Amino acid sequence: MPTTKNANSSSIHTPTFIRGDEFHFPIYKVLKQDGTTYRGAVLPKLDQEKALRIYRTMVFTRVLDERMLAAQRQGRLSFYMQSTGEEATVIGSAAALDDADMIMAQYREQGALAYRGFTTDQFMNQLFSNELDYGKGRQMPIHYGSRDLHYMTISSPLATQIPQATGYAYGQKLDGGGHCTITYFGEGAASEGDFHAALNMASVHKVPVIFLCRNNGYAISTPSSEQFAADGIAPRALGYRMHAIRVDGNDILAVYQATLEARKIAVEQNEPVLVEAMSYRLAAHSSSDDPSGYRSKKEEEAWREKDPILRMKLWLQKKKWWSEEEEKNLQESLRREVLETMKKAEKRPPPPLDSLVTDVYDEVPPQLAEQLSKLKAHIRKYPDAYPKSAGGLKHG
Amino acid sequence: MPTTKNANSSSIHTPTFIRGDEFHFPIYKVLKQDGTTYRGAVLPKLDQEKALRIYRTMVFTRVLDERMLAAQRQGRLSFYMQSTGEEATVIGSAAALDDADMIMAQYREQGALAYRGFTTDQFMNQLFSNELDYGKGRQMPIHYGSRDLHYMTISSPLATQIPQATGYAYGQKLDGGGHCTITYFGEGAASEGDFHAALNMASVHKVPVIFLCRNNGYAISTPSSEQFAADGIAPRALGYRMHAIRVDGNDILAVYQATLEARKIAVEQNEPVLVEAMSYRLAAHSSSDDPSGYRSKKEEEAWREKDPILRMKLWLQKKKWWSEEEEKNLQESLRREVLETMKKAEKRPPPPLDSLVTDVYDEVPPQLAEQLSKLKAHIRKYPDAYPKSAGGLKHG
Amino acid sequence: MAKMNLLQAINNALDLAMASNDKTVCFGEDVGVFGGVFRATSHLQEKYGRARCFNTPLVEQGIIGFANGLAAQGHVAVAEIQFADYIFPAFDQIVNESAKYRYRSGSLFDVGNLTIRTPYGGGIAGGLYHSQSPEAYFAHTPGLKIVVPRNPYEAKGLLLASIRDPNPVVFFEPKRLYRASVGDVPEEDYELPLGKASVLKEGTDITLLAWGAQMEPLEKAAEMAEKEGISCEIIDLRTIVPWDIETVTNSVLKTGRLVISHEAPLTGGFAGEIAATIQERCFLYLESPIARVTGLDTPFPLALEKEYVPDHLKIFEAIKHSIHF
Amino acid sequence: MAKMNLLQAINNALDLAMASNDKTVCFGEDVGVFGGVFRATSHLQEKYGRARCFNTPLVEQGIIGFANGLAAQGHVAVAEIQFADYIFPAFDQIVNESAKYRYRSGSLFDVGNLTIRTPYGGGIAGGLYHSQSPEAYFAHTPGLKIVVPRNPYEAKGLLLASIRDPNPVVFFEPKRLYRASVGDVPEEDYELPLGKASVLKEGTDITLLAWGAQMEPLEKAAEMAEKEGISCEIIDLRTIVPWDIETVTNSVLKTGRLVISHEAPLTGGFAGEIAATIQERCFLYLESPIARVTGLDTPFPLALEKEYVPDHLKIFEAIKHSIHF
Ligand SMILES: Cc1ncc(C[n+]2csc(CCOP(=O)(O)OP(=O)(O)O)c2C)c(N)n1
Ligand SMILES: Cc1ncc(C[n+]2csc(CCOP(=O)(O)OP(=O)(O)O)c2C)c(N)n1
Ligand SMILES: [Mg+2]
Ligand SMILES: [Mg+2]
Repeated sequence: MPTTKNANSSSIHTPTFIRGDEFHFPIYKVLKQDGTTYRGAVLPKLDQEKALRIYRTMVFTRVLDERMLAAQRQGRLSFYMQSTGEEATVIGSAAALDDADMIMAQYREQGALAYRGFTTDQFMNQLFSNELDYGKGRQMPIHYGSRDLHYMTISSPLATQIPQATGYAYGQKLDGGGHCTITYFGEGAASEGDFHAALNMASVHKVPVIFLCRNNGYAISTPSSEQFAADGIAPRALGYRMHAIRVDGNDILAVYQATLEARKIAVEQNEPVLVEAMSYRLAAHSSSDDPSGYRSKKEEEAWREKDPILRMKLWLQKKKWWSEEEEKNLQESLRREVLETMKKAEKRPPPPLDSLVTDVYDEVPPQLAEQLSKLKAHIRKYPDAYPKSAGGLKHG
Repeated sequence: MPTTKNANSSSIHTPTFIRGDEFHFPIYKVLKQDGTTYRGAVLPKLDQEKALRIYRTMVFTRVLDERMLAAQRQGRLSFYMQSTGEEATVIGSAAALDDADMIMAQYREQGALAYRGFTTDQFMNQLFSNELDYGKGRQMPIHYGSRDLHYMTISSPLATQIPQATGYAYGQKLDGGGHCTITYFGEGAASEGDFHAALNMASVHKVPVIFLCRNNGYAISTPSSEQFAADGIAPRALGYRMHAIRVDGNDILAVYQATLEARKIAVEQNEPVLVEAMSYRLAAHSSSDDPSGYRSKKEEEAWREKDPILRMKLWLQKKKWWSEEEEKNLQESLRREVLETMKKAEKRPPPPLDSLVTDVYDEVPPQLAEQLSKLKAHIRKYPDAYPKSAGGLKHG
Repeated sequence: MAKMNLLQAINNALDLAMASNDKTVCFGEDVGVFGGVFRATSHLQEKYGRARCFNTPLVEQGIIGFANGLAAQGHVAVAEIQFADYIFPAFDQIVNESAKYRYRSGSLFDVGNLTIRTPYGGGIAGGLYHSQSPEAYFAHTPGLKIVVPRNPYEAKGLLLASIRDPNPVVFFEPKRLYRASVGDVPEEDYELPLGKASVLKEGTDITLLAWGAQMEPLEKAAEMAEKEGISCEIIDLRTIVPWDIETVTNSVLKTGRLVISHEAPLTGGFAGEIAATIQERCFLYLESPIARVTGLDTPFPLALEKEYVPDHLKIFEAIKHSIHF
Repeated sequence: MAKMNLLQAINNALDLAMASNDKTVCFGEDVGVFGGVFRATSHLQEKYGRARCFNTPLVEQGIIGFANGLAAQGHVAVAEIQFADYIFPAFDQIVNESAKYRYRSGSLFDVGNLTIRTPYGGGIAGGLYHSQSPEAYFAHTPGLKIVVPRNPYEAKGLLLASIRDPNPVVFFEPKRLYRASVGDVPEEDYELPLGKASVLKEGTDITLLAWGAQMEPLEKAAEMAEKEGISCEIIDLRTIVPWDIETVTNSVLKTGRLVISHEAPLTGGFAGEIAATIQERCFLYLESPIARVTGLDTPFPLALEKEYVPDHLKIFEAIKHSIHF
């Protein structure tokens, strides 16, 4: 019977509308801003080595973001997106996974990639679209990807990765290797039809996927109050009968622990989980954006006081795992590394002309090969007009 | 602050996943199958005249469905879709509206149109794609529409009408005339991305729209257990902070009363409402379908015993508003009317050749006029090959 | 050899694809127990289990999103869209995702294992939402291959090739022919090449070009023309993207005349692309303008479908017009 | 008269549309307080209130679904899609719904009051997802009008006409010119006709045809050609559907040569439709094959955008090739 699930629904005889106003999704917190933990909080088992791997990645991401925004302002880079304020959400969740689990991110998750070991060189090569960019200079800066690190290349159209994550995880389940997929997306992207498709299909087909929503309060200029009327994203899980948890996204310990348990559910029970991480996009949406037109400095300040990196640092220091000295050294060495690597990367030539036509198909079809050879002849005729590629042609 | 809505969310310090298993959406019922009402049930105020208007429409729809399916089986009609079993859902809800409220239906809601006074002639002209069909013979049978009756012409692509209903209702709100829109859809169509878009936008923009989901257990062959994992559609409303009610869709009094109150919320508070009507598609999906391949006779039988028309009849008889004599007369006169009207309609000629190119734009653009005149010349050359239109051309 | 109709040939191809590679997965609306509304996936769930052949929820964008992910993961995803008219909710997943997956990642990732099957075209009294021929919407998208078979033999060989081709393929099935077209089909596994047109009949006076269900009226028109002494060369394009420019060019260089036919509306239809390319490559050899015999620039009608459709008579007239230009 | 850039001209048109008809409503992602990511809707919410100019949730299919309903209800819906690259999730609502609303209902209902505005094209280092020119995807859809302006004056007059035209219009705005193109624009209300191409310059040797941002390289190439003594007739198509066959035909009957240029990939681009039509109508007058200068059959690149794009040099070469055929 198709409707047996409702069999144990109780009957009522007075028409009663339910809106769930009284229902508020609780928020899981472990770490206070001063670096102490809540009394009775369930603490993750996190050894010093792992804790420091997480922390160093958070600091790296922050430094990278600062430097690259500056580089963009200097005109060295066309575009950049910072993840400032959301480092704990992204890196804490990535750290709770197996390094071979698949990550399908939106675009503000450089921290997850850095955590897995993407090198500064690799970041820079993508950002500067040079010949070493894995993406062959085809996508805008910040569209990273790594097959070795199980990090799907970023795609600009929002939310498309969410149903893909469901399908990817379905494949993992068929393979039976005990791996899962995590997909990240903003609370804005969660308005797309693809979100609904993905969560519904995942719950029907019981796939090991973690849907991690970064609820950072804004989609470009649109505040979440104009994005949805409900209490955030987590309550939507009830409509799919999906496990869900809301977590303080600036709390590295809570994010880590929640994701660890979400992963357990996903992998051991083959059930999808929705994690909503409450945070704030401290920087502008991107280097093209200026938030002063749509939100107050005061609001930003209030959130700056909840800095997730500082919070973790205070915790590490309380545990005597980290000193100001080490902090200073780390910051300095990261800055130096980023700057030096950037200089190298921006000097590298762009990808070769042939990269215009490769990878459209597995092989270049005849029409396209013909188009390329015409283009080459044209560039040979007007080499000065195509400085990026004319040189390569002469020698190539 | 964008996230203040969560301010009164409580903090927890143990990671707790919520799936809502314990939560079951209650179902509102008034009328039992024997025609008596539940003790203490809130009864709608329904006078005899209105009750009989509803009942007669239910019987009309049933008769129409039976006759037209038979006509399809005889090859007189290319296609048909019955609403058997869901008459109370559709007609009970339509009866609770103002006749000038907008209806944007899926396709199994002929009852709502009949309730508003669409004539048997009008039904037949559409079904037989003749020159009097308002749709000018362009859509398959059952794609009715009526501007006078505020019933949007049916469109085959599923769920597209749901966000349109949100937009339509937004326009009604701007106009301030106190009207609302109801949109009907199946539990299958509710899986489409457009569903999510529609409900979210309606709750954000506070729009007077009623989303009425006919949960009839199947989308063609797909049982609802393979459509969603949750307890039906109603719980999704919690994710949008939208008023919702689940109602016994075979219970005319409950459907009527629930929709009446839903309309009040929509029109007086400018808030959307989701109504989930639990019922069963007693017939095949359409005249092209054979359910024996995917469900049991036993399951069907169990639902046949919950016939909504019989249930209402017993109630009417208990109230002495209806007799077996009247029933017999009604049935006979309706059958006769349907058959006679059908005979008339099938004899009428198809729409004229010009209707091929009109209404694509407000005026026929030059290219298209040219295409038509070439076509006319061609048909004049081969009149026997185009019997439907060649005659009209000679005289036209 | 066995006699099969087009539906059986497709079912047989899917069966072989699933048997020969246990990474192959078939899914879509109603494809499970029921075997699809046209029964193209009959018995596959029974044979290969629910994990490899299943119903999806009713959401085309989800079906293709899911399929993209599954293909990227390494499985062979064969997704069904119930009618081509309902492929548009998945347009973004196909055009922005499937088609660009490999290119944007520099080949780190791809969805070459994806095949989308969908019935298209008129002839079943389907009106504007069960009759569309949307191949041209996809033809403007580098990264996709687009295939349309004309009969059971071709359907089986082209579908097996599509499923195994390392690029995403949209495979349009002429639903009017599902049961109407019957022919000899080898029972064993075979593939027909993608990107190669097929010359069904050689001729010297005029080239006739179409694909899928439109081959039937094309051949009928050719018969009429032959009776009037016009020698027709008939080509089935088979693959819309990438299309076989060479075969068509060589034919027109020989005949000097070209008629192309498709059911879709004229404006923006794929015949336009072909005409544009061929007028360039065969400019000095063309003896009359390239003619297009297509649907009108309107949605697909119901009552007047016969009038709307580019039938053999309209093609025949175009042939004569071209010859007597 | 005022000096305006293209963005200001559009903002001004929207302002006038809202002032002259209080049924006009503008909405889309970030169009409210912020005035849109390009600022095309600046100050409209301030002036006309949140009910008439507002942010929507981030869901293109919802934006157009909502817009269809609002237009059917009788309001004038002006919806913004933030980038044309992101219009595809709304493809079904546009192609199956907006375009067919009037036809399928026998004109009982229509969404003629709908206008969809969206920035398109390259030139901003946007890579494959902030550069697409998808006009041809829509051009295959009877029921839609498609308009592309080339400068501020045209943008204002064509947008006002589009908003008031009783048919659904997709209005593509050349985002590369948003700030780069500046010109004199009357402050008062005016409309330019849809469906009419505009001959920017008369000439006798060859016809050059394009639309939107592509007019700039076209004019530059014409200048180069004129220096070599080639007299060019330059046409801005302005409306892609329905397109002005008559003006283009008359021009080519005169010049005997045609070069068409667009940024979108070659295969399935709208130049193909134009070439196919013109080779038919001007067959005996053509002195060389109709040439298409377009993007490559690949997604839009980033690092090698300059190489990819059909610039003035490529057009100039095509002109010379056509002349010396
Ligand atoms: C389909 C689609 N529509 C619109 C955009 C333009 N866009 C890029 S980012 C963005 C806002 C996303 O907000 P959210 O999902 O909350 O993520 P956040 O930026 O806050 O991390 C928009 C509208 C896009 N990239 N894709
Ligand atoms: C977008 C789209 N996809 C698929 C179909 C084919 N189709 C027609 S009805 C139907 C099932 C609908 O089920 P449901 O919404 O539950 O309504 P019911 O038939 O049960 O009333 C399907 C898949 C369609 N019409 N539109
Ligand atoms: Mg956000
Ligand atoms: Mg149903």
